[in-house]
Amino acid sequence: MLKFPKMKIFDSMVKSNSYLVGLSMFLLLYFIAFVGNWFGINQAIVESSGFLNLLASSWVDYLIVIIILIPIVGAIIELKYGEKSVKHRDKSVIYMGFLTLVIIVLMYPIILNKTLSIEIPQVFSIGLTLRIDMLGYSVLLLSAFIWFFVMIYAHEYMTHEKKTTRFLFFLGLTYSSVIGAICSGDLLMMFIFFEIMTITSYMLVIHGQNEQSYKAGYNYIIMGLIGGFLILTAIILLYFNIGDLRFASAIAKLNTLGNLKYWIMGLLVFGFGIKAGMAPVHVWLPRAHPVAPTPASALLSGVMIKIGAFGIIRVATSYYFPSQDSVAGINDPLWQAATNIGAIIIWAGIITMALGVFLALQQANIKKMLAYHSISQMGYIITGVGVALYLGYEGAMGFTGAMYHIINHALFKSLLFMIAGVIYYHTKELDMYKLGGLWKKLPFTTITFLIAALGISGIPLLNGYISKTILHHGIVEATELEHPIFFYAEIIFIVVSAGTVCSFIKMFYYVFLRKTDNEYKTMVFDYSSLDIAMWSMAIIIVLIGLSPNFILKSLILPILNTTTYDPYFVEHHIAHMNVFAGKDLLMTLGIVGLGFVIFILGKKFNLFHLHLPKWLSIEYLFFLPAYIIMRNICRLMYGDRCPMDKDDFSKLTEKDVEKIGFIDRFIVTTNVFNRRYEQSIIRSDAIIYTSFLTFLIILMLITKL
Amino acid sequence: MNIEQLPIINLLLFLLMALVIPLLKRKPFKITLILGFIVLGLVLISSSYLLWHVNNKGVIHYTFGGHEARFGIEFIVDPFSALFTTIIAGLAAIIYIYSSGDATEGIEKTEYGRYYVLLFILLMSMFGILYTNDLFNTYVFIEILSITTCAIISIKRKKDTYTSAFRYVMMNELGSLSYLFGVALIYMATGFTNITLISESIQNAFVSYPVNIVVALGFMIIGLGIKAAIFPFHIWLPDAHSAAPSTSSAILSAIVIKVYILVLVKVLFRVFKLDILNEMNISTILLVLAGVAMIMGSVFAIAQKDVKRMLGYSSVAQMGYILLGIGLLSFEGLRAAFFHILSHGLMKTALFLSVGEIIFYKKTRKVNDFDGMGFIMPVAMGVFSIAALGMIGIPLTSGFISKLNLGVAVLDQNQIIFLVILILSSLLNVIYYLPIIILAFLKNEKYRYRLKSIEPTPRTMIAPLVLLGVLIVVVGLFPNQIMVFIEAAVNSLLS
Amino acid sequence: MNDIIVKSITRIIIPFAQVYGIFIILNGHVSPGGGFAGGAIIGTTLILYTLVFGREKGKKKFSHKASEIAESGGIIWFVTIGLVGLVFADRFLTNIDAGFPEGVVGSILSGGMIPLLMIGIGIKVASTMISLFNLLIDEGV
Amino acid sequence: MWLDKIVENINYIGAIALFVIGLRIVVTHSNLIKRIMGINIMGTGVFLFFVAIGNVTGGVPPIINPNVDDQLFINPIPSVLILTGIVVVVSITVYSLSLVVRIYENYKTIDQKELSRLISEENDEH
Repeated sequence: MLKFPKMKIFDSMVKSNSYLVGLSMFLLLYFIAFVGNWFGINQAIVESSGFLNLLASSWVDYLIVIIILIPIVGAIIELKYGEKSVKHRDKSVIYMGFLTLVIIVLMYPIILNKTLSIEIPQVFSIGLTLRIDMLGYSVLLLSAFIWFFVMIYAHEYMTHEKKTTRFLFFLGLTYSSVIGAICSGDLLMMFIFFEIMTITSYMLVIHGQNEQSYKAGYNYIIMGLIGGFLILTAIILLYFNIGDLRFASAIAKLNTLGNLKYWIMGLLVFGFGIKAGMAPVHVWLPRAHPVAPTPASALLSGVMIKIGAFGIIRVATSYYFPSQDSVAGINDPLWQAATNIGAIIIWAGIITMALGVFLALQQANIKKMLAYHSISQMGYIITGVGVALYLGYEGAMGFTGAMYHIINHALFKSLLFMIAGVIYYHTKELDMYKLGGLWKKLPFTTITFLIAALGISGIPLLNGYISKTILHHGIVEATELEHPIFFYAEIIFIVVSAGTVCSFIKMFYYVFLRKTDNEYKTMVFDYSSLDIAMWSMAIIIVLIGLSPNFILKSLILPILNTTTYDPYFVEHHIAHMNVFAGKDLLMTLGIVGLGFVIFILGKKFNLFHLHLPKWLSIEYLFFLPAYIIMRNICRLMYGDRCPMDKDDFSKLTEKDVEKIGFIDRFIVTTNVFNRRYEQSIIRSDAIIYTSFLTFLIILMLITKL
Repeated sequence: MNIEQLPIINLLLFLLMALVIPLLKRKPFKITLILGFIVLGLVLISSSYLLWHVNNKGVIHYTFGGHEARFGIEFIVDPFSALFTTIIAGLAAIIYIYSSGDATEGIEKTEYGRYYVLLFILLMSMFGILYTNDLFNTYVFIEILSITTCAIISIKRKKDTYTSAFRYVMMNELGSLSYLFGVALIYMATGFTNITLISESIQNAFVSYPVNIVVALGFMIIGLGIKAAIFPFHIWLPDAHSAAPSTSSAILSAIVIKVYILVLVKVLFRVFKLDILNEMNISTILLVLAGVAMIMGSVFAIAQKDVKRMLGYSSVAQMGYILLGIGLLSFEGLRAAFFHILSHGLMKTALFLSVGEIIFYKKTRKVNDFDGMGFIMPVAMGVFSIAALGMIGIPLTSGFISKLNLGVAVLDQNQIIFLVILILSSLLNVIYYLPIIILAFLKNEKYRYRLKSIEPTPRTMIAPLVLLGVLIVVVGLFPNQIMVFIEAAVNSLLS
Repeated sequence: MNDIIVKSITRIIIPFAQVYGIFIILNGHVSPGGGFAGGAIIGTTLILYTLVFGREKGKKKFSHKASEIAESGGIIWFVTIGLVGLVFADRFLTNIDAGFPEGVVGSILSGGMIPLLMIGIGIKVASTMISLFNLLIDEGV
Repeated sequence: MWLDKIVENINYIGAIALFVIGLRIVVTHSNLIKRIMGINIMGTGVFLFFVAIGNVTGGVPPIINPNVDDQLFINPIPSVLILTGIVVVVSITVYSLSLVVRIYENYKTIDQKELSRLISEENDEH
């Protein structure tokens, strides 16, 4: 029989934090009541004259600006208090987060009736738009809840870290840019907030300020900026060809562009995909997460990578979808582009989820494992987006699945990261093979872990099950309606789900259940802000799992009504969906069984310590060919005297190639290049002049005569 | 006296200021500084008034001594020259304020007077180049500019400045002679050196003496290419710009090389006109040069250890951007190029000045020594970061608008490959600017606690830096107000 | 150059050469020549003097400061004449229209302001020649 | 026939020959003073070219002689322009020569190759 030791209240702010969380739960309750129309609360609000006046006034649009500005103001106040009082500093952050949450929850009836938008003319000579519609709102609501809980979590967690003021300041700025990216009404605005988010969240990633975090941070910011440049290229192409960057249907104009429209979409998918952790460009993610402080990794995984997926959804369903009134039906040729793009995105998603789960199984570091699971789960979401595009008019199922999974994954993944943070907070250890037996010491954490782990594994009555089932339906539809090849996608989907189950069984076993000598005797069992935040997240996960149709009804159906999907399909297959059908439950049972089998086999045959062959790593795939080509060119030019043979390169073994990374290799190459050629170019000034002059004049004379 | 006198008065003000400085040798140096500032202020006011005037009331033609343009020298103030003289005067005023804060790094006290003499002659010749409507007169001003530039480069009296100044002289003299040879060939074919008159008769000349015109064009492109540091001819630039004192590096990199490329613009669009250029397929040549410059400039910049050399190579790459816009030979291209001249002027000035402040106080030019610099000199490094982000093309800075416009212009001419090069070049910019920012603000925090004991930086050095930082952001946010003038300038070139 | 012949000849030649230089400057507008050529001749005589009698003596005759002032003064003179045109006839460097007397064609006193300009140019060129020479041989400058 | 053409254009041919000779000196010689000379010769070539354009066979200097009517003047403008050009090239020459003096004082050599070897050695030391 487990005996709870006496709980010790750790922190003086626990009380006020508990009140705040209680209030937020009350807000949640209000939200549920409003959607469910308990006691006629819905009518009472919507029909009140105050509400109608508010809707009619133009001031309501400025709510967007307010919710973007609040976190910035909070960050500035926080900076001011930073040196003086820890308590006031953290309070300012938390209260500002709470204020944002309150405003966003109360905005729900307004958004249902009216899309808020503000035009900012003149700026950037194109003009910018801010807009909140239902699609944006659902992500916004999700981010607000998670951010608020993470802020409460961060208050206590960061007491063990240095330079908390700076961390919280950049957290505030990041929050603001995330809200801005969600509220953007055109691609340029979204791009701007994306770039700000890259830079501010960079500060969160390198917070530890050691060699490892610099390396991971450098990787992160370079990848982020590359993504930014890809999006910028797409923006230039779009702006030139369409002349308007607002999120609206542009397929008619895009269709005149031939293959260029696929290039544009490819650039956008890759650009946003870098942030979303899509398969070939995910490399930053598993490096950045383990080094960042836990609140930052919870937010990175919970919110920020979702913004990448949100970007893909936003772009695909606006530019590449026909407008609601112009579409004739499923066979409309306007869907052609979306279908082609969708097929590719589905496979990108499938590869991402398979790769992610495979690599996750190999990890010992908890945070790294969770990071790879984020990649894998993003694969689910991207697959859903792909289905939503691929099926065109009938793609509502994929869309629903993707949106639902965004919400679910954000909840359980940030909870899982918080748990990893708590483990690290108490034990200063993240290697799961060194941990063990924690369930006795951290019983509440174990319970929340079980909830989150069962959620991500897709066990019925918890949230993950619903979205995975919907996504599965989507893939099945793609197989049945369009092309049988997606049958293989379905198989991979099932195997990956089993892998996820296995992975969390493994983590549960090694971290919590297993008996070890290391019992962490000195650990204090306490009750703190960390637990409050985690419990409330767990409660939301369970609530969603218990009433699967609530999210559909409150958030996703209003989105579907504004998009160009078949209303008949939406009405009959989604609005009254029953996810607890026998077939689906049976399949889940199969998946869980398969997961157990994999776990047992893996443990027996030591499959969890596989390492990918060296030649599969990114550095080898991209850099080595480039290096070999350059060296051969050099040999051709200089014969035996080739400087590359004896210069910096030869000092590096193949191991170093792996260690240094692509960018550094490039810099070394330029150094060699520079040393070899700079002085000789400078020395031959007159020769260059003469030869170019002769060459140019002869060329021009040939052209003319 | 009426408004038409303003251009010549601008020139004379600079000239007289340069002449007065040696005569004021005995007086305290402060008087010279204040006088110079008054002169710059007056010129700034008059050139911005001219800008307003030519955009609203029409172009000013000014002939010296009342002689006909055919024999005499003609000054022409149109939206093009008015715009760029204003930009030059503005940037020069900012740099002047900064340099008066006694940060003329490495110059001996006795040389201050000479430095300012050279500075004002430099400004005069640049104004002359922009105002004049005569190819030969342009040559004369170009030579004055070259000599003064060279003197400024070697003003520090150090070993290496002499060699870099010598290299500069050799290269630039080759350029000037090529340009002069081009002028001679045009004069031979048309009988004029006045640009307006040449452009009237160049079509006929192209029919009757095609070889002359073709060779002249070739010589002029190469000659001005050398002076504007287009890639294979950039040889002199990194050494020269790193040898000069920081304030003059700012002027050289941000303004002087731009003036040469503006001469190229004048030659291409005013003298030869689009018909000939299209027939000769000049566009391809310029675009290839630009593409190579954009990539190779950045590649060389990555390898530099000395921060000023790095900025010099970065200028080479940025000249490629400008040449790309010009080489498209279209309205959009020119507009983007002109905007980039402005925005690069702002950003490069900010970069050189902030680096100058760091060099002045910390006596180090190595990139690796910048760790923790953000805590020692927050303002300088802050402005450096803004400008560097602008160079990369992060939104909210003027560099972003340049890239956007260039991208649209490139697409307009269906040269999609150059969009790829543009993006690649931006990525290379990331590789060499970003580590400096990270180094300065995040590494080596042992300086962090010295934050309160910062050395007192003169306000005259801080104010221009802050102003530049603000300008970069404001221009990045509201480019439309400036675009009006730029478009007028482009129209005056293309009509 | 401690040669008595060279010194004596130089002493004799220099006045004549300088007068010749002045003659060329003043006749610039009626015969080939002018400010630049004449100034160059005068400058050469100064260089010759310095070469023959040494730098110390040369500096005594025509000091560094004097050459600096002459250089600035030459240009300022030129600009002033130009400004007269600007004030009286609305154009910089206007000649006859600004009120300069036209004179008799072919005589020294003709051509309006051109002789005046030539004088300025002559002074400037002569002093520049000698200061460039000094620049080359002085280590300190 | 072609001889006539050469004689007619002898000025231009000479000018271009000077230009090429100068360029050759600049390209092939590493002595700094020789390179300056090369630049000077190039400049002379360009000036000769310019002046040759203004030349009129049998013309006289364009100064009005009140006693004679109907004189055939040569075109004065190229000459005037070139006068300016000569001044410019002279000053550039002087300037670069003074630089050579300084370089010699500091490095004790005026050979380009030697110089760049010295400089790169110096850079390696740092």
